Amino acid sequence: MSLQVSDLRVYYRTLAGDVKALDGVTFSVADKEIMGLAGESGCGKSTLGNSLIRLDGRMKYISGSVNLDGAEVPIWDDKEMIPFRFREVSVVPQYAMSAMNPTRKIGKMVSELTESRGLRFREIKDELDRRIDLVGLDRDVLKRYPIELSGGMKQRVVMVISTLLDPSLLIADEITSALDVSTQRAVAETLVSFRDHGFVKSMMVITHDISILYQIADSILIMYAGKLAEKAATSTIIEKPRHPYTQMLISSLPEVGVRYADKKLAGIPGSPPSLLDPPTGCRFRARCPLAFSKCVEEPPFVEVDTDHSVACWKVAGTDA
Amino acid sequence: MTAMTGTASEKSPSADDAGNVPVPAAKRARGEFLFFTLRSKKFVISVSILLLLAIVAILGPVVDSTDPLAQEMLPMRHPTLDPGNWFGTTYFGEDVFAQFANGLRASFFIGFLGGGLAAIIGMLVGFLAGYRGGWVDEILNMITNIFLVIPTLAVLLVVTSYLQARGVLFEAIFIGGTSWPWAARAIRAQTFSLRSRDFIDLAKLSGRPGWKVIVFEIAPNMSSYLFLTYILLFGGAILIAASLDFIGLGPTGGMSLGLMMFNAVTWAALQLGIWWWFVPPGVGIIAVVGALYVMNVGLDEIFNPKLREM
Amino acid sequence: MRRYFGRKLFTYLITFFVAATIDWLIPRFMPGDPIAVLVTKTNILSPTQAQRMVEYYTQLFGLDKPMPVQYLNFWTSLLHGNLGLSIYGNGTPVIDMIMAAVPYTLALLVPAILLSWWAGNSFGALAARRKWLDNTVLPVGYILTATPYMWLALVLSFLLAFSFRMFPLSGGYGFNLEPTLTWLFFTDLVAHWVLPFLSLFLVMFGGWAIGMRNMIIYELESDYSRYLASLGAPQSLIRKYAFRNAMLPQITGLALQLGVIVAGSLVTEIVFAYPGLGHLVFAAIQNQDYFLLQGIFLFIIIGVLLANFIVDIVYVLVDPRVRVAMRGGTA
Amino acid sequence: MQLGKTRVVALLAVVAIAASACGGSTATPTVAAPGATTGATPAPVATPATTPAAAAVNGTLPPTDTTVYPRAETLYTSGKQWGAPSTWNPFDSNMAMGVVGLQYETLFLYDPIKDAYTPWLASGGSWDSAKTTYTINVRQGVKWSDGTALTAADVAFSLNIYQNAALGSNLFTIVDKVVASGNNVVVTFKGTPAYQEFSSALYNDPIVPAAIWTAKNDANILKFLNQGGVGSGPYTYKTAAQDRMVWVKNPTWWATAALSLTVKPTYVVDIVNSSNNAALGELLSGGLDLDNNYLPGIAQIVNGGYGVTTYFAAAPYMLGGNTAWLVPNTKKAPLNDPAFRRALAEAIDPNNVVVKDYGNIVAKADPTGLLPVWSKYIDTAQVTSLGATFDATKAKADLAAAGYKLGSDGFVTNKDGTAIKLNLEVPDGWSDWMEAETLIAKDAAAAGININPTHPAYATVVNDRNGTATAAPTFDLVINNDVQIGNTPWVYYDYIFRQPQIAAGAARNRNYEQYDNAAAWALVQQLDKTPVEDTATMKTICSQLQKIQLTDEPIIPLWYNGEWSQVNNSVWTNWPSSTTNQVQPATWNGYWQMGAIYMLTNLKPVTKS
Repeated sequence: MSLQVSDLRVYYRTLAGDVKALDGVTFSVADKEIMGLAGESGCGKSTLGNSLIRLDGRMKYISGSVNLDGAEVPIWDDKEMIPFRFREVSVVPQYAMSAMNPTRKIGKMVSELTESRGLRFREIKDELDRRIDLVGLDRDVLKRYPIELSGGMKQRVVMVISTLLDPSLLIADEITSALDVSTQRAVAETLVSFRDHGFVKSMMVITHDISILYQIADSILIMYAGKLAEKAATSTIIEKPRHPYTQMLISSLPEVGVRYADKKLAGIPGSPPSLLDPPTGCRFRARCPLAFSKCVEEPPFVEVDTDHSVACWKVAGTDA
Repeated sequence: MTAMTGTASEKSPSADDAGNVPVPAAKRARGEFLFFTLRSKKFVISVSILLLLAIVAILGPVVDSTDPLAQEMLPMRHPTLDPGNWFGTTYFGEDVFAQFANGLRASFFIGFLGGGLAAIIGMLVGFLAGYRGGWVDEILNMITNIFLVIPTLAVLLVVTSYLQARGVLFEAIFIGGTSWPWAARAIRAQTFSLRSRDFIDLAKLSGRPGWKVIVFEIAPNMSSYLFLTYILLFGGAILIAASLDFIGLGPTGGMSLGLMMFNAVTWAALQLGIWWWFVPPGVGIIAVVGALYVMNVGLDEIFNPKLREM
Repeated sequence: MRRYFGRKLFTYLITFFVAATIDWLIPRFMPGDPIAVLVTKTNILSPTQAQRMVEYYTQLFGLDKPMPVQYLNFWTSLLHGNLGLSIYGNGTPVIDMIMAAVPYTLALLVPAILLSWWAGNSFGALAARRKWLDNTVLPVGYILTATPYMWLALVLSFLLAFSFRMFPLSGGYGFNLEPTLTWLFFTDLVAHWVLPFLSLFLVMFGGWAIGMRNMIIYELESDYSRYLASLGAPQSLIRKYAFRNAMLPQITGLALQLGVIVAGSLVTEIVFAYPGLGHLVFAAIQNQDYFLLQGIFLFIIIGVLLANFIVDIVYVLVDPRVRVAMRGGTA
Repeated sequence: MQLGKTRVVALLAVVAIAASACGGSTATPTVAAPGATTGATPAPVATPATTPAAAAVNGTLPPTDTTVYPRAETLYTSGKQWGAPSTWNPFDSNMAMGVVGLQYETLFLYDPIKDAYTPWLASGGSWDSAKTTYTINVRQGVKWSDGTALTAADVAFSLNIYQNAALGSNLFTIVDKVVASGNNVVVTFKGTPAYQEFSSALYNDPIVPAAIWTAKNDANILKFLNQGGVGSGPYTYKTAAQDRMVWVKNPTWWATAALSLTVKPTYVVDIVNSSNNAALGELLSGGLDLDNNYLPGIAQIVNGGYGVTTYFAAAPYMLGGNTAWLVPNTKKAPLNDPAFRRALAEAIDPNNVVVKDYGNIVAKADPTGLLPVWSKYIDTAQVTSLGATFDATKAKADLAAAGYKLGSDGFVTNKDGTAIKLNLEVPDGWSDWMEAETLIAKDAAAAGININPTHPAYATVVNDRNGTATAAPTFDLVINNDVQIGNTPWVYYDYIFRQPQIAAGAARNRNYEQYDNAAAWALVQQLDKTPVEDTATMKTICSQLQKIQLTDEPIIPLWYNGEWSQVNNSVWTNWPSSTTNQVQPATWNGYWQMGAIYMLTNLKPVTKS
């Protein structure tokens, strides 16, 4: 068991009040597992990704624990987190295009970064070069400035940098959304190869784009309105999803390869509830065709099958 | 104004979405904007200072209607509470408060008009240079440079020597006509970066004439930025006016804060201990310009959530 | 690279040409006859003598020649570093008068600009996102940058020089001294330099500090800062990058502000009767010596252009993006 | 390390000036101060050398050290130099402060207060019985500062030098020959001598060493700057810079032996005029001993216990230095009408200017405009009967009587009914006059005369007043005070009535109002040819001239512009004053030989215990 998240609550401080963006999620990611994390924008998936590595100024840790390789990850304490970042947990941000200091040569930046983490750049250099080769880039990109690189190149460089210290967990946040289809494929494959080379133990791929997950993810975790809806092996989620939301989500994809899931979701009547004061009980019930009286109670996220958990009374009920 | 321009010239304070906060966008925008406008200490304080001064500038001359140049009172009178003498009197027995109120009026006027004119010229040049690029850009750049290096004082000397009397209006126009270059450069840079955005290309492809693209696509997209620029020009104009007045090139006949300062110095207010003649204009200018600059940053933070202190 | 500077140089030359021509027109555009002014000022008793003076000065200043000739002479003599003759210095070469004044102005401006820029930027960077510093440095900065140069100068001179006698009131060095390479003279020189320097420094300092503070906040919120933070980079590194990048616009800001700054030094010198260019401009205006004015302004134009050019070069050196763009352009 | 950087820049800057300033310093070899100096100097933030503290420091220096002038031995003046001292040529009217008076001297002094001529470089002078030739007895034992003797030849040469056309003097339009004979110089004239003009030459024309100037006496004589030249006076050139002119005492000055006169200050430092703020500050803080600038508010300061005094302890505080006239353009309607000018004169109340503008540091002018020093030439009876005095109602009445009807706007119109709007021009920036013109306009308006106060650039005023080669003068009204105090009222009448009109243009400096009156001009010439001792005749002629002036009002006297002079008593005392020693308190050109030199010999150092 590489990553274990239990009952994690992280809220957003806004002027209107606390937005319960992440309201008690519990799941785990196994070694070597690439877990996809999908859902409409605003469902809290990015919040989840961020909170595992760095809570920004507006995020507030409420409760829950994160356990990585048996060690407690103190996500609530920015200072305590520092040793984990980069080494244990790392991220490929959605803004990869602009993630590098425009006025520093890439190599220089990496060396300054690693040195600042108490490492000797010289000792890492060769590995860095090897990985640059691996992602199919010319080694002298390190002697270049970010603006000299194309979007795809930047993307790949950032991936190399983020994984340079072989972190246990890599969070890839919307990394493909800004790219064209062919580059997407390349990037996706790179991720897999990173896992296969053991640069990263396990991975969380956050995306709108289920088709990408279909290509690379071992399992998919569907989130809705700050809570978990369903988690199962990729094939299971695609072929026989159990949660009504997931079903609508998947069925709304005419065929695999369609880009933005949430675009299609216009088809689902209604919109997600405001997370300022979310309704009690199942948060999907307002839009759920199957909703019934029980749904006013909070549905538990229960394993309905091996490695298949769902939060829905109907599903739980039928099996019970 | 010095490096204040640095702020405006380089970064576009265009609002960006504050992370994936699941609150309906429209509501968030409206709500937070208003909320922040009222919550931003910088904005509220500066605006209230400006309002207060504006009230003095507008109502002052009405309440205390004495002609600022009338030498009807006891000369060099200390400020007292009795009406008409709140700020004391000058060496000539002129009512300092009347001068201050009218001077403030003039300064606001100069800032408003001079700053406005500069902003307009700056936009015309900046938009055109940034949008058209090429040789248009080159030429406009050169003109901008020329205006940057010519000691405008020289030009002013020539012009004034032809005018029998020069009013506040003239001063405002002159300042407006000479203080636009940095704004032009800043706006040019902004336009340049906007020009390459998809929606602009779209507009272009849709065959709209250049000026329409500028007016309906580019300008709105940097409206907040333009406004901030205007604020800086507003304050700058007031300071420039003060310097001109101080070397005796200010308005003749009229009254302005700079002119008050100039007179106070010419007639040895400091050495004669008539501090109440010398202090108000200086403090007045500092208050107006300072408040404007603070407002500038306050608004910037409102337009651009990232900048807010959390 | 070469082509880039080539083009810049070219535009600068044209700018200079136009500016200089406008400058040349100043005395010619002035209403009235400078000679008449000069002769009237000396108020000579006998008309015959006045007549002689008129003739003498007319040929001395070469005003008897037709305009185009005067214009050509202007350029030819300019190339020989000759800015013509001063009217109120009756016949002293303008260049001499300027050269006597320039060191004072430079001694005020150069340190004032560099130090205020350096100090302002450092303070601004320090203050950014640091609550209490931000709440102290910032208001002070705003007040300073909103203060008219001469007002601050007057307050300083009244308090520190007139009331408390800590510094001399006016002049470039004690009126009881002659320039010598002695410690006494040197310290006296410094004593006279302090207040004018301070009034310039303080106002500019405020501006830079605020500018930097605002710029650096933009940078600290930028993506690369966030990325570094999520990779656990220490604040020191992040701030270092932010500072470096925030510096660039400040450099441009410096170039854009030179004109304003020069104007500021002029009024400051007037307040302290500091024998620099500002003082000279003042005297020239008082004496309607438009030839001297023309010379001084020409000098200022050259100075500002030069400074701008230097800033351009510096910018290329510090901002890789420009360099890259240039390589792209030249390749 | 950062701080280090800071200091370095600062120091470099200062070194830069130091170097350049040294480079700029002329004449004197820059002697490094003895070690004692270095020891005695205060910390980097030096107290200004002009404060007592620093003065003490400097006082410790041996007086031989040329680089520091001990405060107690130095006189600081300001007011004459409007720009850097640029020429020391005594024949150039732009000469530096003191060139004639401190360095070069004249044959006589003239004291306007006592109306007396004092032999100076001349030991005496006399007319022959026929009053057609004048003999100057050249004082013996006078040495030039280079040690050679001052001879009759020098005097003759110095007067003959005015034949040089480059100087454009009109001395030789009245003088025929100047010849040295023995220790005397004999001057013969063309026809009846113009006594008045000649006598002003006697105390105005400098005497220079022929040995040096013969070579210079050509068309380029004015191009000779004569820095550090050889003179006979109490001071010699020490140094000059952009902002100062420094004179040092001439130890071998002849007058010490001959007249037992000694100038007290070892150094005279004249500071180029700067902003009022700086000047007043220096004066009040004792950095400046004598200031000959117009300083606003001086009355308050004199009474404010700052140790600053003026010639008179009370109003008008200042001696009258010249008369400020309102000059009408008598070639333009309605100003070409004496009746109108008369009404104008009656409409204006100079007291307003005196009190409101100047705070009583000037005095209202006599209707004749003659300065107080010439009061004896004023026919007071005639003035009371004819003189125009302020009386708005009378002005109104006179206008009506003269046929100027009131327009609907309350202003009188021309006889042809057209509106009257007179532009009054004073140069922009002349703050006191700008105040004055507004007050004048107010008064005039009260009497129904529409005056529009304007202040264009100085050059424009000159242009409008003088006209140009192509255009006649265009002004309506200007204020002017060109003619200074002098040895004879003739200068004033020459200024008013000069004929023939000087061609419009730069050289025009007389009769700005363009008033043509042959009779008056004849009288002026007659006055010129009246011996200065013959005051009786002078009076009668003046009386006749005044009659014309008072009835025709070609030019309207307003107030006596002050001989601005304010002094600080903290270092030097016994300044000129109406009570103790009545001598001219000004450092301007021409005032030294009007007795201001006595100011320096009468000064007493304040002995600090």
